[in-house]
Amino acid sequence: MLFLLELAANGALVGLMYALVALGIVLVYKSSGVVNFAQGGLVMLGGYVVWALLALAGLPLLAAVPLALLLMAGLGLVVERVALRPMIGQPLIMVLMLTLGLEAMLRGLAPAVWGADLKSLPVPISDGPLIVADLFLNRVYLFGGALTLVLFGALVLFFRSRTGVAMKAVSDDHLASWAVGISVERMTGLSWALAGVLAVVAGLLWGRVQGVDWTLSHVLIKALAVAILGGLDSLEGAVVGGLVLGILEGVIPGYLDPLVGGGTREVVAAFVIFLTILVRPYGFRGREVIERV
Amino acid sequence: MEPLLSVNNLEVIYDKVFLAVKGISLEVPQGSIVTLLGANGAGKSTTLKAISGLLGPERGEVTRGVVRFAGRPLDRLPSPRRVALGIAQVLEGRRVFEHLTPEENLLAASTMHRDGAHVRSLIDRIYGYFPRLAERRSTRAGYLSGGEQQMLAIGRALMAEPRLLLLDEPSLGLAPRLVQEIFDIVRRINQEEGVTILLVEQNARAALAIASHGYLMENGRIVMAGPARTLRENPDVREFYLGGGSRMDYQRVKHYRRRKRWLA
Amino acid sequence: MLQCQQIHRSFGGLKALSAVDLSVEAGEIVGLIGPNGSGKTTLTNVVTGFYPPQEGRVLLSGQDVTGWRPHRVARLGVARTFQNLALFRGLSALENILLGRHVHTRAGVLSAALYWWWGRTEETRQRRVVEEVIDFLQLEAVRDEPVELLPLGLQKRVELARALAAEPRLLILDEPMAGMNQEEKEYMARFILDTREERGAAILLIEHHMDVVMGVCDRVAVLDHGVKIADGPPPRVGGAPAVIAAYLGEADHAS
Amino acid sequence: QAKVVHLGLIQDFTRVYTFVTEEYNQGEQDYLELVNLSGGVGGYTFEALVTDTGNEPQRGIEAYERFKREGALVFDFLSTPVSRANVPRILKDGNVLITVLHGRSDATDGTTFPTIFPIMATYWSQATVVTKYVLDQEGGSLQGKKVALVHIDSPFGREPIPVFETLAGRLGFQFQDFPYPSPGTEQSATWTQVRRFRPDWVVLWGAGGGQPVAVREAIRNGIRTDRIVSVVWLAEKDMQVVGAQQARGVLRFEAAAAGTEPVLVRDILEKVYGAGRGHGDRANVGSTYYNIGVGAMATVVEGIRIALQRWGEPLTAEKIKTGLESLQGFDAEGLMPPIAITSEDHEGGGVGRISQWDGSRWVPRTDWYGAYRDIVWNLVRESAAQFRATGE
Amino acid sequence: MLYRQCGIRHTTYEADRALVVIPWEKLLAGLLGAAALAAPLYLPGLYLVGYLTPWLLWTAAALGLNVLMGWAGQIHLGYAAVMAVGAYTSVHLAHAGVPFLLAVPLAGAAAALVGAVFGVPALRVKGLYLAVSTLALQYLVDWVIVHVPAISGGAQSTLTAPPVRLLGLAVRSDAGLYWTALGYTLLATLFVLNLRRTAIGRALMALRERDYAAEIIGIDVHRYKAVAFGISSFLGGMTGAMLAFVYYGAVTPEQFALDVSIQAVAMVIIGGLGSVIGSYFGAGFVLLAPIFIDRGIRALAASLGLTLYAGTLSHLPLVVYGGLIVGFLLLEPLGLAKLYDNVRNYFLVWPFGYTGRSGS
Ligand SMILES: Nc1ncnc2c1ncn2[C@@H]1O[C@H](COP(=O)(O)OP(=O)(O)OP(=O)(O)O)[C@@H](O)[C@H]1O
Ligand SMILES: Nc1ncnc2c1ncn2[C@@H]1O[C@H](COP(=O)(O)OP(=O)(O)OP(=O)(O)O)[C@@H](O)[C@H]1O
Ligand SMILES: [Mg+2]
Ligand SMILES: [Mg+2]
Repeated sequence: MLFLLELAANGALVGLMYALVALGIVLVYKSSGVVNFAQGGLVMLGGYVVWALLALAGLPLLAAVPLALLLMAGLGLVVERVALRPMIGQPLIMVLMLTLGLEAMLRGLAPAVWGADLKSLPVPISDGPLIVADLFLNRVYLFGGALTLVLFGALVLFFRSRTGVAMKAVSDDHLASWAVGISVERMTGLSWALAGVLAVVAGLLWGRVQGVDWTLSHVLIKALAVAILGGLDSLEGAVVGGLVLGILEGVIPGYLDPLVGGGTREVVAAFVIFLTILVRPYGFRGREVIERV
Repeated sequence: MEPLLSVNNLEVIYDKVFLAVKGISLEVPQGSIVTLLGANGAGKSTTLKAISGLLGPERGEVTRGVVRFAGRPLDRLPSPRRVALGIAQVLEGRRVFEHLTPEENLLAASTMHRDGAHVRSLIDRIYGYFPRLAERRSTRAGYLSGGEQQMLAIGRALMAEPRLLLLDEPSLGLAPRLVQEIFDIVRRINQEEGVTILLVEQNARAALAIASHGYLMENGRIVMAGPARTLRENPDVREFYLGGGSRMDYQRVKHYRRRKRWLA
Repeated sequence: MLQCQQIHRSFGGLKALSAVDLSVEAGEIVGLIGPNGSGKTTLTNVVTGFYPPQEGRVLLSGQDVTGWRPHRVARLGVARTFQNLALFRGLSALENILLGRHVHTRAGVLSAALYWWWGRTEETRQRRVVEEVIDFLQLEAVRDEPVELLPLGLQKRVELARALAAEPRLLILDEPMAGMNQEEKEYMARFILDTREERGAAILLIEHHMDVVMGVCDRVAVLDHGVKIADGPPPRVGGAPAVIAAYLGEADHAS
Repeated sequence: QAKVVHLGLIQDFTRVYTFVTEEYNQGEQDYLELVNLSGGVGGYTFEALVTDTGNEPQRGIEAYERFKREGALVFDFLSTPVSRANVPRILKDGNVLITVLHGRSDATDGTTFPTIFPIMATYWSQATVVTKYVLDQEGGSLQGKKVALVHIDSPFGREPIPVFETLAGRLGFQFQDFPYPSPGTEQSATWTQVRRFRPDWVVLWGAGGGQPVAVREAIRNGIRTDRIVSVVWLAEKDMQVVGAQQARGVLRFEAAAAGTEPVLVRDILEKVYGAGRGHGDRANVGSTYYNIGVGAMATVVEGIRIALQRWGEPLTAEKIKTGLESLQGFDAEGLMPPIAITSEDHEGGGVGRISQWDGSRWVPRTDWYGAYRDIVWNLVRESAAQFRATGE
Repeated sequence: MLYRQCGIRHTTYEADRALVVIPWEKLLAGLLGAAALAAPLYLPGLYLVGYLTPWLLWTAAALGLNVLMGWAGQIHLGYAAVMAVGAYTSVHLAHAGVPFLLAVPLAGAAAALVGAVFGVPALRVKGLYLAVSTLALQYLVDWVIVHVPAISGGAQSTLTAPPVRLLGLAVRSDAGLYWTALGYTLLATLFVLNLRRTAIGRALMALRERDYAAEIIGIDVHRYKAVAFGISSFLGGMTGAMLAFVYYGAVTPEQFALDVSIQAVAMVIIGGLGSVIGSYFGAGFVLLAPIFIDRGIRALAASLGLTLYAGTLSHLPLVVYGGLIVGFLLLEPLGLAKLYDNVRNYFLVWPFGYTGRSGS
């Protein structure tokens, strides 16, 4: 029982860490209908930027992080201006491809500039186990999970504001948004800037877990699964999806692996997603397509 | 006095190859209702989009001509800026934000205003014009009926407090009673708020009834223009646009009548 | 031909259709009118199997088709056009119309692979039929245009052609004249009448243009809030006070 | 006309092997530079033809075909997928392929894979060396002890399992494997299971970003650092990520000495970097993976030296192969274990040692040794036979 | 006036449906065909093995995926898994004594079966949600291959493919293998072109555009989605087999990993969704651009006398490659095929700037 609880608890925390990346994807999707395949690259870059500010520029953590947030938000704006604005109104799958191209660029750029070797992020969170009611918890994940929830709350509030509503409108219909005076460009830029901000937070935490190198961008695959499981345009969905995926990935292999000789985690998780989507075609909380005949 | 809107020798090309609007000119005086009529594919919607700056996403481009609004040429001004100047377009086919509620639709269209209280009072004023919207303010707009969506689309455009309202086929697909309602409201908006209106309509009868001036478009060109009354009485217009109303005998319409064209 | 008996259909809490009866006889043109959101389109969706009714039955030529999937209903000779146009973008007008022949086409991967020996004759056979429809609706000039570039009126005509290509016995037209001017309406009306005369199809016509409905229909049914409030010859229905109140409005009726 | 030996260093700089390639390749090139600076070998100088494959087999094939036509006789892909994809071509063309610490472990069998040379201890051999160390630490008996293999769930991670299983039977310890999914950056669930198993020893079998995560998780889950032994892929940078002090005591398999003390490395620093002709960041010189690269190239160059000495010009792949098969006790001046490559044994004895992290560097804990060769050779013969059976 | 569409009159429906109607393009196609056929006579072997053969085979794979993604509009992130099924099936069959020419279509059939099963979610979900469920296929197949040594070929996870045998002759030379690939890809292309102009191709596109309308005009959407998955998996499986035999000479799991699936999707999208010629462009770009960019940058650095370290030199091409993808899409958001089409259109209407509708 304790075993189960511990698997579930740690799984849930890891799931929230995935959700942190997934929130960036949801954010961009919600406000422009684009699935951002470059979010993994942004997370990696976020990690690199924090590292560079700490290790190369010698800034203290409390200065490095806000500066990194600013820089990455700026990068989000630049990406919108240079790459996405000209693509407004083009087929979404092409924009998706464009973000894949962007991902390749980022994945090449950061190691080319700062070197491909593994870098360590000195974030002062202790590695010692945190034992709560006999459960071994990971402090970094705990911290990450809490941060995810805070950011989630902030985003929910943001989307209630007028700007937030306008952002949602943009994802529904670009042309109509323009027609009523919404600057699609500015909204998209804002969403990418926010995605950049989230990427710094995710890069910081994931970088603390595994060190900073290009493999940080791998977190995309999981985050994408989480985002889709939750429903691509739902913030709650991302959080719920992260929790569900994290817990399943923690618990199921714990019991199945010893039986079949291991490695069930990815497959089982994939299958659960597969089944969930069969039952709920738009994920847990995704909005359905309104199709009037 | 200079008209609020003047279009001069406008030419629009789609997809770099297809010439949809071939050098048209028109004027909309301050405070008036002007209607633009024409067959399907004549280029009416294209003209409106050129005025409101919405051609870009459709791969269209203004290649020649000037659009002047309130005395200034619009050139390549992006559409949100045009909305801020006071040009609002109600798109053909309504295109409400389906996943938002009517209330959110209106809120989303208020980004040009700073003052939240002012936005609130605008929304209330729109609910005043369209009480039905107030009733359904929290269902998803995608599930509204056609008429309600059209009301929402017009209301949404009014959020910008426009000086010029471009209406693209507001009666499309609406039941006769609603058509009357919508046209009544359009007339009220024009009279009570002093909003100038450029109206594209297939229901020529209704359009010419409320408009002071009309233009007739065919194949990307303006082929006839004049005061609404003159157009109403023109025999060609009567035959091709106004028809016989309910007195028309469709059983007896000639087989495969050749279409009359003002321009070959 | 078509009989709908006591159809109920609701979406969530919303009753879109309640106890609706409707019949269309062979060779008849029946008009279906009603305010926006009264359930007209939903009824056609029920007939074609798109939204199976929650209660009630749909009979086609005596055959009970309730709950059938749409493609099977189509094989019984039901074709329709759509209120919001449902052409296949990216395909030419010709290909769209050829798709209308799908129910009569034997399509196989193998026959396509062996096009020169096998697929070609089938394609040509279908093409002949389609060209007749193209002739009938005067679409020669736009045959090879991608449909999304056509003006709305022509798109509607292509959609009609696609429906006619299936050689339907029952044709359902959902607002075929929306967004058309007088001249175009007259064309469309003529096509509708000719379809019945030359092709012998029964027609269910949904329209908001009352002049056309009154002019071409043999019978008119009126829905309001999912309930049928009138059914009968056009003049009688057009004069019914309930219909005027719910649908027509005073002024238009007067004009 | 200048006589040049071309070597195709067709490696993965940008994907899975990124963590090792940059330093490894730098070591290889620096060593070649060192040889060139001292006048080359038998009148020949060396030129590396370098390209990135991104770990994509088809890019590896293209580069192989290209460099082959540019005259390269020796190839190094440093990527299991790319090596595997090229094996049929290499064998057909008769060119020499070195598969240092990657590739097919059964290429040890020189009769089946005549021109493929693992040179250093394969994963199978590493498993035996590790187990021997554990056995010695436990005073010669593993009866009733528990050994956990925590590995990435890929062919590489699963490769040592048969060795450990056989050894568990022979030595009487309890063995269980705990896979974590690639890329290995998230392993928490796996470690909860490991903790439940209460292992006496934990063997880590991963690479790249997964390794520091594994070490950290092991420590967090209460495993003593000197009971954690890793496969060869654990380097200085990984320990920095874990926390240099925190990781003190962690053990790993070592295929070549780390640090700048070995003669060759000192020479490189002095001559190559002294002359400003280094092929990378000077700070990398002497790192684990750098030195492995130096060792690999030193072995190849030595093979070529023998080939030229004994059979003269012109240099052919066939001669290089035989040259390599004549290496006896070659240790790259103390950088590597003494290896003995024969026409049967292309691995050179499967020798390595265990070293320990002392908080700032890796300190050898044992001498070079090989162990349980019978087990390794059984696996090699079985697998090679399978290859021959399906080969044609 | 070779490059003109107007003035061409068709007198039969067959002629109207011909694959190539413009005389100049007929000539061009013929010339290209001849050049491709004669390539081994004038191109060095490197070009055959290093570039042309993989390009052709990957084009066939892209074509197969294009049937599904471009026409039927279903995103598939597990295409490499389908190819893996084909590759492993064919190699195992060949080891069991089945001749090459039979093993390849059988591999296609096996892949079609697996692929069609994984098309099942497509009956309910669309778009990215579908993409994720196809991703499950990728994970599952990868897992099975890695965990079942009987499939992957023992501890080393490699299976050597026997040599290609055509009509009893072993094909070993670079040229022979190239011709085999060429023949296969041409057949695949013709097959796809024929599908496109018959009822199946139209039906698939119909369900891409509006599945409800397709259903209502009598297309059994469920069945045709399965058909789409089946056809595309069939081509994918056969191509996987061809890659194993003609190109790699061996199969290993990494040859068909998730990355490869993503590359296949990139080929289709960058080339141009639904375009046959786009598949050629897309496969060429995704496959060859990284190689040539890498070579180019190294050559450039060398000629400028820059001493960049190997790591940096290897990461810069990635930046350029990503930048090219972004750049191409910004230049022409509908893909390389559309770019080609723009040029072609320019010539078609030349010397006039624009047209009205071509019929008018
Ligand atoms: N995005 C586009 N790309 C290419 N051609 C287009 C595009 N949009 C419209 N057209 C073409 O431009 C011409 C004018 O279209 P427009 O929509 O302005 O006509 P309209 O007068 O509004 O007709 P309707 O009554 O159908 O609304 C038509 O022939 C149409 O096919
Ligand atoms: N898929 C659906 N989900 C939820 N509600 C729906 C759905 N389809 C239709 N409705 C609702 O059912 C009612 C009837 O709609 P229907 O489309 O049949 O009206 P209609 O008579 O065709 O109107 P119009 O003249 O505007 O086309 C409407 O209130 C509509 O909102
Ligand atoms: Mg229009
Ligand atoms: Mg309707």
